[in-house]
Amino acid sequence: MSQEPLLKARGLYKRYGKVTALNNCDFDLMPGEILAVIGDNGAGKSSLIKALSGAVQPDEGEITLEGRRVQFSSPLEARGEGIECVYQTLAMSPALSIADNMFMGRELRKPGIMGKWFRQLDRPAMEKFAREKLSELGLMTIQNINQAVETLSGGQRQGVAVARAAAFGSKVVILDEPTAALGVKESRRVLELIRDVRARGIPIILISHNMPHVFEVADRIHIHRLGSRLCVIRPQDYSMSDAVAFMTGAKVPEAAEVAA
Amino acid sequence: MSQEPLLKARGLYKRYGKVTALNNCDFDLMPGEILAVIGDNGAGKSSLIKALSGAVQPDEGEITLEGRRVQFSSPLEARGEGIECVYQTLAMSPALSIADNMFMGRELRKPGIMGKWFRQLDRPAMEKFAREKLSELGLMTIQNINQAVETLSGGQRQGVAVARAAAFGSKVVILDEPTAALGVKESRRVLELIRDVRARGIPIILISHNMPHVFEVADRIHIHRLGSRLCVIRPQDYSMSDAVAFMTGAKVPEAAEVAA
Amino acid sequence: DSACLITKTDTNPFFVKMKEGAEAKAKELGVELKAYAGRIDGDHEGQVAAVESCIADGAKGILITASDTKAIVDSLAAAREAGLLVIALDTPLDPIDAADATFATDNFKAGELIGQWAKATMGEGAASAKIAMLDLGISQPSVDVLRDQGFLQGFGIDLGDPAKWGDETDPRIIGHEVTSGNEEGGLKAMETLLAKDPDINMVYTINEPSAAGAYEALKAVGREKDVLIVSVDGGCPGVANVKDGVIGATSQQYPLDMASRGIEAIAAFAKDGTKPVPTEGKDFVDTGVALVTDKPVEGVQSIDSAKGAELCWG
Amino acid sequence: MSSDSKAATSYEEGLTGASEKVAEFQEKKTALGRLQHWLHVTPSAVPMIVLVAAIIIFGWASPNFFKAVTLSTILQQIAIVGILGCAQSLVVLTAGIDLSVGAIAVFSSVLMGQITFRYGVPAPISILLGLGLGTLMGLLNGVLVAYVKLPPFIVTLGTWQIILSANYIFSANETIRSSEISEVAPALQFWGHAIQPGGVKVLYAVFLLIALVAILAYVLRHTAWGRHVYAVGDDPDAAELSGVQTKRLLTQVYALAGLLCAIAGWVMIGRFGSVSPSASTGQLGNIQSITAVVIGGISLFGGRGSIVGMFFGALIVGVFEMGLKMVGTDPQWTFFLIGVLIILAVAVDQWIRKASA
Amino acid sequence: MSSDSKAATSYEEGLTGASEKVAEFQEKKTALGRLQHWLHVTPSAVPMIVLVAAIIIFGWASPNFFKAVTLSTILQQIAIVGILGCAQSLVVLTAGIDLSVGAIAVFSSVLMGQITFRYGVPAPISILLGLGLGTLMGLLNGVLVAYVKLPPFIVTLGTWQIILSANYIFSANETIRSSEISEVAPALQFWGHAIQPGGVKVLYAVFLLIALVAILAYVLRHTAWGRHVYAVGDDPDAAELSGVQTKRLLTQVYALAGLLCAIAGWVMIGRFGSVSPSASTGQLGNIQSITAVVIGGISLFGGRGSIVGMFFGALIVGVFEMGLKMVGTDPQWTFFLIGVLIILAVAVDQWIRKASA
Ligand SMILES: Nc1ncnc2c1ncn2[C@@H]1O[C@H](COP(=O)(O)OP(=O)(O)OP(=O)(O)O)[C@@H](O)[C@H]1O
Ligand SMILES: Nc1ncnc2c1ncn2[C@@H]1O[C@H](COP(=O)(O)OP(=O)(O)OP(=O)(O)O)[C@@H](O)[C@H]1O
Ligand SMILES: [Mg+2]
Ligand SMILES: [Mg+2]
Repeated sequence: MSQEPLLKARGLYKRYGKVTALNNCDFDLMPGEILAVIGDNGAGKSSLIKALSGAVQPDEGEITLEGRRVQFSSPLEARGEGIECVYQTLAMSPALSIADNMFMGRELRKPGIMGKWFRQLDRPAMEKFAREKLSELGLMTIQNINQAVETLSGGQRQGVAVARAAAFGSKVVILDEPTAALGVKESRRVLELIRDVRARGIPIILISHNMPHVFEVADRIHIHRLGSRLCVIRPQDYSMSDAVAFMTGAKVPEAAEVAA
Repeated sequence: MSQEPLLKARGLYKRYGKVTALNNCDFDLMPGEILAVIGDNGAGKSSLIKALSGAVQPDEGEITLEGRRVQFSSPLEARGEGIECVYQTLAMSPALSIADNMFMGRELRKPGIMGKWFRQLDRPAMEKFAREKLSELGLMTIQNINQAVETLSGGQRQGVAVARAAAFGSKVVILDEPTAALGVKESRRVLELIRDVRARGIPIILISHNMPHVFEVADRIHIHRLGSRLCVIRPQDYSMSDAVAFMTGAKVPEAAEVAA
Repeated sequence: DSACLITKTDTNPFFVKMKEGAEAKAKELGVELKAYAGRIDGDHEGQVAAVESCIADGAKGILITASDTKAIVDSLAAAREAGLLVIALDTPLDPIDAADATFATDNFKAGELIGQWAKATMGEGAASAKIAMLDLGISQPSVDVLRDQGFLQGFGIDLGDPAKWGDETDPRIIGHEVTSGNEEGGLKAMETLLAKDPDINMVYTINEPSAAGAYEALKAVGREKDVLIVSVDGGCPGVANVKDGVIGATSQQYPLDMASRGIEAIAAFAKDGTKPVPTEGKDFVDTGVALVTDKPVEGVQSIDSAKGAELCWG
Repeated sequence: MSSDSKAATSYEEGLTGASEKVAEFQEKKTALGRLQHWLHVTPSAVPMIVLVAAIIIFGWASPNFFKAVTLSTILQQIAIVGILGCAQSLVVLTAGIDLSVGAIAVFSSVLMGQITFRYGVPAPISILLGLGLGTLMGLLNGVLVAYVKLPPFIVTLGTWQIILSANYIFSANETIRSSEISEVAPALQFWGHAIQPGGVKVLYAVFLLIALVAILAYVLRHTAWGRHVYAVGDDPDAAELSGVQTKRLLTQVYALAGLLCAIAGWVMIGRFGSVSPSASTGQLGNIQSITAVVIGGISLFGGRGSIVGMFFGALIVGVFEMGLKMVGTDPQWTFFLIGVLIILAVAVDQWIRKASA
Repeated sequence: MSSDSKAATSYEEGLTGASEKVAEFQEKKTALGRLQHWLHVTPSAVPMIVLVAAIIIFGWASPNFFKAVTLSTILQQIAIVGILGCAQSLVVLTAGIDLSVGAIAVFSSVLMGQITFRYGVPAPISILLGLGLGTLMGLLNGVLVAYVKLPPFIVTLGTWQIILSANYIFSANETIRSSEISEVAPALQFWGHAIQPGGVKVLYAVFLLIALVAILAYVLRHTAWGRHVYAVGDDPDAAELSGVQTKRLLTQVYALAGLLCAIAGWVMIGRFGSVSPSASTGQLGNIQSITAVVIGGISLFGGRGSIVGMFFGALIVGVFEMGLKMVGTDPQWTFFLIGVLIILAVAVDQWIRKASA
């Protein structure tokens, strides 16, 4: 490809005591694409995207966004650059309501004096918005939008996190196993949502263990193995079996097979 | 079927404030079978198995194990009856090591005086056992068996929980979405493990959103909708599409279709 | 040469002045002074640790106001064994000969004086007085008990067990409350006792700060004029309060004097081993106590607030 | 070769026509059920019930208790603990704890007094300086907790000692007498004034406390900042990941707590008349405010509870103390019974919550 | 019709021949890296380093500090706080806190003394009774925490007051003199005896402390019960779900803490000679032991830290206090500096941990 990557990483290392989570890892995300990242459990996928989104600082290596060298010291900085991320651990405040969580850090205030001077929150507006986004995802079993997040089922929680990222991401949306806990219907909606987001011109990084889904939506697939990028393939060039064989070490890709 | 169910529930109710998680729910597990439970997110699957394993107490309804009426006031009591459960939230102590977690509550002691009088733990034995069980599951990326559980990747953690339940369950093994965070290879191992457990004559309750896997291993499928059992089907009688249609409310099963 | 001063706390102005007196004298005589204090009132362990530190540090003598007069005896015996001169200040030890010398006022006597004064001032009314007792703390340290029981003795009330307060049965006592010896505690205790019986007309207080607190509470309900407050200590703010009519009478003590005489004694001991001798007819060196009031009564010796202000500390 | 991916997900066609209704179940509508639900969603209700029960019992046991003057005395006795409790509540909601509240209050009052009397600064300016310096002490706590990432307990254990001894050192243990203050700098005693509707005195300080509780309740419930306080207390990592500026927020919370403590210090001057560095609030203010906070149902693990609950918690303690003394319990037994009642109050609270869960 | 399920998972045939090796990476082997790793896996190392640094600094600042007698004095001064710290460590590891430790210690010592002197019971039996009653007080805490499910802070805040006032009431504020005890019941003073190798007195109490620390370190590290303590502190729900009898364990922990406090009470008699109900350990023991625990690197959120760290924590405080006194610091300045040093010690600890993470 002749285009410059939107988000690029070179030579990332991340060590936790004895454990090496990232081992000279490279990464490229092209503008407007859906890039899937696949790999065994513990291969270092989450560590990679945490490094990209500022949640951890890599020991070595550099990251560039739109050609500029960036160094995020917190997820908030990454968010300021328009990188929105759904972490595997979801990052929700259990005791707060769904609406509170969706708008955390970008709350809506009442119009007029109450909002401006007394900084009062516009709860009805936030609740309405939250309900809409959840309905878009097909999460119809949530009975009460003011429920505390801790009372949601695992899947419902994941749905809320995905809805939040999709609603607010502006430059890059990163999803770490967004459908892991979701049901058939809800997973399907997430895939549709991912396509919608790309249609808005925003590239997406999707980590998933669900091969059929990955092959269905991804433009390119980054295969991660033992802490670094093994190869990048295009779903139309390889079968799912090949991809699985690569990531588990059953087959070794030829150098030429790597999609630039 | 003429057999008596091993584990049976009738008319379970569980309400959380405004939310009704179980709504007159029935349940049957036959000896030696793999029973899958499927349903939308928030349908009440986890609530059901929590009620069965003593983690929550239902508001109404009765549960019988091997024909005896039982009322578990804690998971420990259920475990005492041989019911081993992997919860969706995993139930691990994050700061403790993998081996510590696997043997929590049934630690091995050193042979001889050190074990008997000084109650010293037999760490090497526990570590060896833990490593074996993880290898059986194919979790080869765990580099250090003394790692704290909090430092494991999401999938590695899930693998540890499944390995624990499979190793110790004696009467019923309950798995709540055991493969949700697992990779292709690891999921496949879990399915094999489930078959191994059944081969030991122990029935299994498997909650999963992965239809192909459910249809591959289940003997019967309990379809859960809106807090109660909608129907029970046999995978050879229905297609996956039908099952999906039932659980999302797209189709309504005829009364006769319910497998007793 | 070095000397140690160990006080009960170093937050009470009484002990602060004691320290100042000791420091001034030590400087004059060229003695190095190290000051130690308990953490809170009644901090016995802190004092034991301080004694041990003094021994380890090779001091020549210890001046101590003991928090627990019985319990400290062992540690001080060890100090004397190690060749230190031990002088009890303000509070005699139990037994008193556990120290080489004692420079003290008699706290029971101090209480007795204000009791007698109060009784004489009230005259007829003393028989039907309603008395509020504002004490120090629920652990009842020895000064607390001595002053309280001295007051009751002077007022002519049966003490019950003189080793503790609170067991008296006389109906004139409306109640005992604890104050921690400061304004805040005095105020709260007074408010509470007033809620219990709004007709209180006589207030005993453990020290002058708590008396000031009690006065605020009385002022708040407009009764500051018709209630008699007595106290112990004789600090300058307290004497000023006697002058202003806040406190009716207070028993004045002389901590500066005790401390500087203590330092002198240690200096002398370091020089040639002489030990101080007790006051004639007593087993300790009495540094005296005087009743300060502007309304003297028959039969109780007293000085007026102007004289008190000359002698006051802090 | 993505044709096999099509096949792999073909079963999803079963989705066509899936129900789009939001799930709904009928609710129980019994009176008891509603009460339980109300108790559950109104965390401050339980301490309120305990409070009312306590008032009734003491009113029955002691004839003097039910007089307006007794009740106003209780209110004025809790004014300072209540304001410290506001500060403590904010900190505890972020899963912290502030042992230095009492020390900051006392030191601030000493600063206000000494700046006026020692350096001859006009009282209003000394008050502002005192409030500012109190805020700075809180800020120090905040910086150590948020940026140096030390546990709040140990930070404030340290600053408690530091501030309290600085207080003694700076003041040279000198008390400023009430009469001097009312002559020279009556502004220092502002909160000690009272209105007297129908002969019952109610201190300005009491109104201040009620106003502070109301304002903070609004802020915590209805502004983004308030929601962030809860989020940080709930799960700081999650809050950080989802876009709260955790460090800045924590610093603000501790600084605000410092300001509230300094206000409490100002109120102390009004209430006690004099300025004394050895006020027991310095030693006991932290335990007293934590007691109010916990009896009021705020979780020490952060993120749960309301400031109105704290207010009732402070009142419960005040009512117990006053009530026990009025029925004539001796101080040692009062201390004993308050211990018992602290445990009982929280046990009842816990029990009602469980019943309603 | 499960043939479509076959098709749906056909891609899994790619698994054949998957690698079966456990992943391994080369490790950094630099000296610094190893040191960091060692610090990281040895949580008690950091307080030890702080301790050694403190000793060196004070030894340099004060000529008398580096004498054997000074060091043995420090050890005997921390004996009681150290034993209370053992009790506190256990409780804190379960994510609890015990404010009643000092009160239990003092009341137990009073019980031992009064049972001997007031009721004429032989000393060894009174000691057993005292230990038993101390355990019961701890048990009360445990039952309230584990079964009534009240927050530990509030439970022990309550029992602290209850036990302390019971202590004053029961003892009638009477001190039992050292000379009486050594005549009638020398067993009470057992821990006050000393061996004198080379003229330096080392109290039995010091050996007891070291033995208790060693035993508890073994129990926590090498027995199932110890691992359960950590698990409960880490995540009580998870521990319960994975088969720990959480309630029983918590009760045992608090009861054992009570026993340790009662032992501390016995040691107090030996150390101070006399039995005094107003010993300030009753008031300050909790804060002192918590300080030792936290400086020793045990997390107040439970589940992390070691009892050996607590021991070093207690020593650090002892060394600071003694050192500051010996260089002639005035008491308020000593408190001030100890406040500063508490914060510094923990900051250094935190910093090293971060560097090595
Ligand atoms: N905080 C940590 N401390 C120590 N080791 C860690 C930490 N976080 C991750 N690791 C280790 O780093 C490796 C990579 O973890 P990571 O979470 O990136 O894997 P992953 O590819 O996302 O796996 P999964 O698919 O299971 O989520 C794992 O071996 C894990 O044990
Ligand atoms: N502790 C709780 N308090 C309030 N509501 C709860 C609680 N636990 C579960 N619920 C609600 O009960 C319903 C059923 O939840 P449950 O966890 O059983 O669903 P599930 O079928 O397991 O879903 P998933 O597939 O997403 O795990 C959900 O609507 C959830 O919000
Ligand atoms: Mg991951
Ligand atoms: Mg579930």
